[in-house]
Amino acid sequence: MAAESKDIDTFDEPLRIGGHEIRSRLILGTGKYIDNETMVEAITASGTDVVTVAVRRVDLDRTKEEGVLYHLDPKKWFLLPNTAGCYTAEEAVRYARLAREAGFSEWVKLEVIGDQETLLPDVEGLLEATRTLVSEGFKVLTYTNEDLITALKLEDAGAAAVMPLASPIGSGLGLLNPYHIRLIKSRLTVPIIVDAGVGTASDACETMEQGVDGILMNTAIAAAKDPVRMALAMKDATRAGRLAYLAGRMPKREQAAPSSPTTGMLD
Amino acid sequence: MAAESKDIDTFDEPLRIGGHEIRSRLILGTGKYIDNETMVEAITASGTDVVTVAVRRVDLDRTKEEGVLYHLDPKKWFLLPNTAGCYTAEEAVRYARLAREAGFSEWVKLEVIGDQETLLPDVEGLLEATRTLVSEGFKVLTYTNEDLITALKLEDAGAAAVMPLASPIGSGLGLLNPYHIRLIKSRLTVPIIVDAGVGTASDACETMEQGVDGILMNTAIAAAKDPVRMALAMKDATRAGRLAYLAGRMPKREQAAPSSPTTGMLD
Amino acid sequence: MAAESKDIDTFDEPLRIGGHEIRSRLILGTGKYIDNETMVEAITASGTDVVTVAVRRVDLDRTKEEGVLYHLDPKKWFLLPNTAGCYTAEEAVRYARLAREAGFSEWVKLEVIGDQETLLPDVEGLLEATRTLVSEGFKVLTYTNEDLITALKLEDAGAAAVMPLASPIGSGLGLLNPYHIRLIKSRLTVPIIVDAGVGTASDACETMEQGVDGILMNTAIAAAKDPVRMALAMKDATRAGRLAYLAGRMPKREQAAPSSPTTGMLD
Amino acid sequence: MAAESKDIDTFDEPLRIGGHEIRSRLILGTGKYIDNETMVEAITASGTDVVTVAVRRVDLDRTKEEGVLYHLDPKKWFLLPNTAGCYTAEEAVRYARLAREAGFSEWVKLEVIGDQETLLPDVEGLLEATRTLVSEGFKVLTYTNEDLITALKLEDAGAAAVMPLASPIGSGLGLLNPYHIRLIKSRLTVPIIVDAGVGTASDACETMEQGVDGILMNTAIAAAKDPVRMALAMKDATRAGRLAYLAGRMPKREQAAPSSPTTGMLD
Amino acid sequence: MSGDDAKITVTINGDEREVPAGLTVRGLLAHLELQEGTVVVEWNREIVRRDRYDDVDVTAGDTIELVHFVGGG
Amino acid sequence: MSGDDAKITVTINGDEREVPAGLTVRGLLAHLELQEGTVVVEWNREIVRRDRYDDVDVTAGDTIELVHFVGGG
Amino acid sequence: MSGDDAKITVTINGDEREVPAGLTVRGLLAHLELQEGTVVVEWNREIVRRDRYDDVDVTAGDTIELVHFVGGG
Amino acid sequence: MSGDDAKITVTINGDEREVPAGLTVRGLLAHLELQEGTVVVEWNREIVRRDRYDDVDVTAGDTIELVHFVGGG
Repeated sequence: MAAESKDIDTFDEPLRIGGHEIRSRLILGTGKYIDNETMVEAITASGTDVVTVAVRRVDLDRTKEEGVLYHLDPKKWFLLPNTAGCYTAEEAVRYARLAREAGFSEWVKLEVIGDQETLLPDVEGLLEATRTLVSEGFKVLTYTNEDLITALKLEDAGAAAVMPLASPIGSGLGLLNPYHIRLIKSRLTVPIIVDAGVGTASDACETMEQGVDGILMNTAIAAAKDPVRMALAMKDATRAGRLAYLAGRMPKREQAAPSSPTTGMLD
Repeated sequence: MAAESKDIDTFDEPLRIGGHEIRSRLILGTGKYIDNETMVEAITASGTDVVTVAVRRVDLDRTKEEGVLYHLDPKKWFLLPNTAGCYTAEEAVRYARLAREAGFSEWVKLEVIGDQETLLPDVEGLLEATRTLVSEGFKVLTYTNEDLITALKLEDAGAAAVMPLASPIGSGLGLLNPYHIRLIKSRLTVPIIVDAGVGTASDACETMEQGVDGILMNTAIAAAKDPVRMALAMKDATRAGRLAYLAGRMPKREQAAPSSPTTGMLD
Repeated sequence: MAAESKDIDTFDEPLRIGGHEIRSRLILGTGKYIDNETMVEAITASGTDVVTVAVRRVDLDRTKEEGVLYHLDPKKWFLLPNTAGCYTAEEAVRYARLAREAGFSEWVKLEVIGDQETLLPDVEGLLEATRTLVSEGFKVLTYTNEDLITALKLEDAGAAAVMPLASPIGSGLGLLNPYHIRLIKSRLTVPIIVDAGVGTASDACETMEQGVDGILMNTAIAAAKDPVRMALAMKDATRAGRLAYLAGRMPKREQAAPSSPTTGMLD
Repeated sequence: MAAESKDIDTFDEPLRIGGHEIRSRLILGTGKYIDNETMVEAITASGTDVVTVAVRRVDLDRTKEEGVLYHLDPKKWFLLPNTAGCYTAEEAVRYARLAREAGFSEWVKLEVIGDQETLLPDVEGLLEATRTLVSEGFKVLTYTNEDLITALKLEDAGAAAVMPLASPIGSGLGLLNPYHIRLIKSRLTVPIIVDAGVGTASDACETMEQGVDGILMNTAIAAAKDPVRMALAMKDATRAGRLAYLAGRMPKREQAAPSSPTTGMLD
Repeated sequence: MSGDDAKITVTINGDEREVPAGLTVRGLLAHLELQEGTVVVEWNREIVRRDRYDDVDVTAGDTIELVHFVGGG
Repeated sequence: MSGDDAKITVTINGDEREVPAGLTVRGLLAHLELQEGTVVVEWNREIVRRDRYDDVDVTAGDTIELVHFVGGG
Repeated sequence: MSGDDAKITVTINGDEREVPAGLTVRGLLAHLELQEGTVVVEWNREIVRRDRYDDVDVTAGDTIELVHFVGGG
Repeated sequence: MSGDDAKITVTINGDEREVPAGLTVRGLLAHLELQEGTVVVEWNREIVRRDRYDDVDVTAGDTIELVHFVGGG
């Protein structure tokens, strides 16, 4: 991995969220894998430093193996609990507090869902929950929609990162609205991490080319025919998009321009 | 690079053109760089195995340093001469013969240009030149447009690879017509290498996701603000697109689908 | 216009908002025209029944000609006052009350802007102002963003119509997010009128093809080189998109299908 | 129709092909309709002046009703015979001669198909057939692909109009390559009529906005759920796109710009 | 001496103006040569219905907004 | 016996058919009950103008194509 | 007879369960064979810190939620 | 007087040049200080293989193209 590290060190700086430093700009969810072995292999291949987890009841009647901690070493990956499935600010706050109690950190990926069919966020609930959690010392990464105004309010409310969606959770429709994502990035100072909707590598690459700080994805890898190979593709694509953004692309031209000299031709 | 090689060996097979095996699916042009140092550094960063060169008159009045062989070691990179700037089959054949005489190989990237402003190919000239060169034992990689019918005829004519454009040479407009590129790939058996028009990393990634065998680019790297960083981005993007194609992307859904369990929620 | 009317009667039904019936599905703004003559000519050419107007201070020092009522006959067009330029719910409510006092109707196009640079709406302010105005008996047409959750809440709050944007006011970027517009249309029962962002005729046509009930535009016509001709184009495009939606488009096919018989060919 | 005519006369000039003048810029095919009544009704609703027909063997065993002339009055519509189904220049020339013998005109829509699956044209065959037919006094409207170079050669060969495809015949994929269509329009002097691939009204509108002179379609109307309503939509969309092109669209802006005055606000 | 030419200062549309003392709202509109039909009057933040134009007196220090419809989108 | 009912075999639109001997092209069209105006005749690969329908005799072994316009795009 | 086998009914993760009387939270986790490290305890809507597991008694009618981390996006 | 300094005119890469008489292709390359390995020689439209550099004489009026590889895409 020496070559890899050198690349990063030379060509990009780490992503900083709150005090935290993350080397990979790709964050992965841990849901929906056919089995835990595939999940761990894919997460490893992706080179991610941070994975999200959900808070759910212990199943008292099933084997204890189900807990994700039996498969993910908290020393190897930073575990970021989410509040997925919460439909009110109060509910989300309750889940966040329970997650913090597990004792890994005060970080939380905040979701307040507004509609079961689309899983789109309820921005009023997001703002209320963000204010509450920030006042309790949480570092809040907020999943939100593409609305700049809401994003600005979330930053004012103290969110550590704002995470607009590319398209609905699990849809794989890709970056539906690059304009608004660029807009949010251009106006906020906290890190912007695009969360949800990426379906394939070019979606991740194009998303990073908008200048955002990172991407969070789950289904695109877990539901690929070959999750491990797709994880590797996403690792490359995320870095490619980031480097292309930093490199500064060539200008588009409506006319062609030769790549070979037009002089020195034979008679 | 150990990790890299392992990845390739595990996750993709080399590209085969004619008898030749190529590990990187990215082919680079060597034109339009601000200086030779940047060119060599970018080519090295890209991980490419093959670079194209043009055939031009020696400038008898200038320093002999201009020849590209003073900068590119033929042992490190396979030199693929082109017939850029040729407007007739006869002219292209003449350049190809001169290129072969330089003694590196019988390979040639065939261009027969139909129009100075757009540098779009003249398909009648391409077919004539391909037939002639193949009969003389050349291995012909033909730059062409997105037309399936012409591509099929070029394959019949014995082309070793068919290279449809993504968009006009040097335009950076990206993959204008994915449908026709997929169509060509689905109907031909020789390798399909998309040549010209890629402007940034996501263009390369999206292009490889169509299932094509490789990409040839020049301006996207040479004219980037930071060519070396862009070369690295293109290396990652090309591999990402290839791996995503092989991995098999998730299906797109108009509805959302949760990434976290919907059961086990608290009361 | 006989033919025209017949078409409408035969091929589409009028748009109903609240109790009101509107024959044309195109609503026009009256701002930014080079002169009042062009405005009236364009509005006439567009075939619209409803035009929006703003509430502003009388200029006591300038000619009284500036009032839009000197140019637009309220008997010919339904005047829909807006609250453009308002940044809080309270301010918007104040403008709405003044507008109603002008005595034309209790209808208002509600805007609560959240940011001066993008003119994107403040959804919290929108919800508050909608609730207040509805309780005062206003018929509220609410300009909002593409967020389904906010749209659902606006409907619950009693909005007579919900008006998501195609892209930012005056940008002419067209329909950036057809997916979310379709989503809103599929989930709400009140009329959906896409407001802002349409730049040219095909934008209007594509927007109506999403199944929405109408379009409101201003700059696309006022800032066209030839506003009257563009107004006619928008009239046709809006109707074309509506009729195409009602007609039910052919299915897309990746393969070709001949339009002429494949039998009866000569030997 | 008085209003209609006035619009056209005021806002657009007729389309001129060879000596011929056509008022509608929409040309319709007559294939694939569920029945002849629907065909005639749709053609009438579309306002077209020209319809294409195919040349096929008389069915000696079936009722004589099948001939399209029993349904289409050549005095009402200009009948444009095509060479659909021909795979060689020789075959196409044979069909063209038979069509001319029917005695309506020397006009022919030339097709030389290169592949049964995609129905894409064989450009070598097109050029050969165009030269032959022009030398025999035909007025040749040539169906071709998006290749500028071929289009230029067809013009040189004497084609009365060049008809590049939007996407494959019967696919309904819409305008896959606006860039190349604009390119062809910008470089040729004969009329450019986009032929094949349009699927719905916004496709027609967007196509005309590229500045082309007309559109030829068949399946988009014949295979719509309600062909007559779609025909009306296509009539409006074609005219809308044409007028928008002539009107000159507003410039796109990344920033918003208010439509209402920013001055005269209350304290 | 008579009070006919007595003046008071009020704020109209954000600017301080001298107007004759003793005007009603209707009188003010006449004084400003504004056609009643097209203008809406807000007097000290309170909308004045047309049928009350004669009942409302303009007094020193009042804040009055006079608005109408202009072109807007 | 008379030749009135003599038959010859010709290929019309790809199928072999028996038709009365001694027909001209015009006679053939009448025999097939085809309305002249809408049909074009190709006789042994050569187009027959309407004004020559009486001059061209249909003889055994001829290959004849009878075409017209049908709906097409 | 002794109270050793006395039972109380509590609601755990939404289901009513009988558990031995007189358990602390720590005792309850042991009874349920749950490894402390990975579980978080909410007792009557109030989170119980690990260091208070011995101080909190489980009594009849308590509502207890036992949660942990599972895979999620 | 000797022919040593005799000159002939040939066209090289499109320009007329005076070169010493009696040169072979190899001699010409040496005269032009070109390194053989990197240059390809076309002599009167015919490619000269490296192994024939000594056999081909450069004579007055010859048209010679000397090409090599340069950067190109």
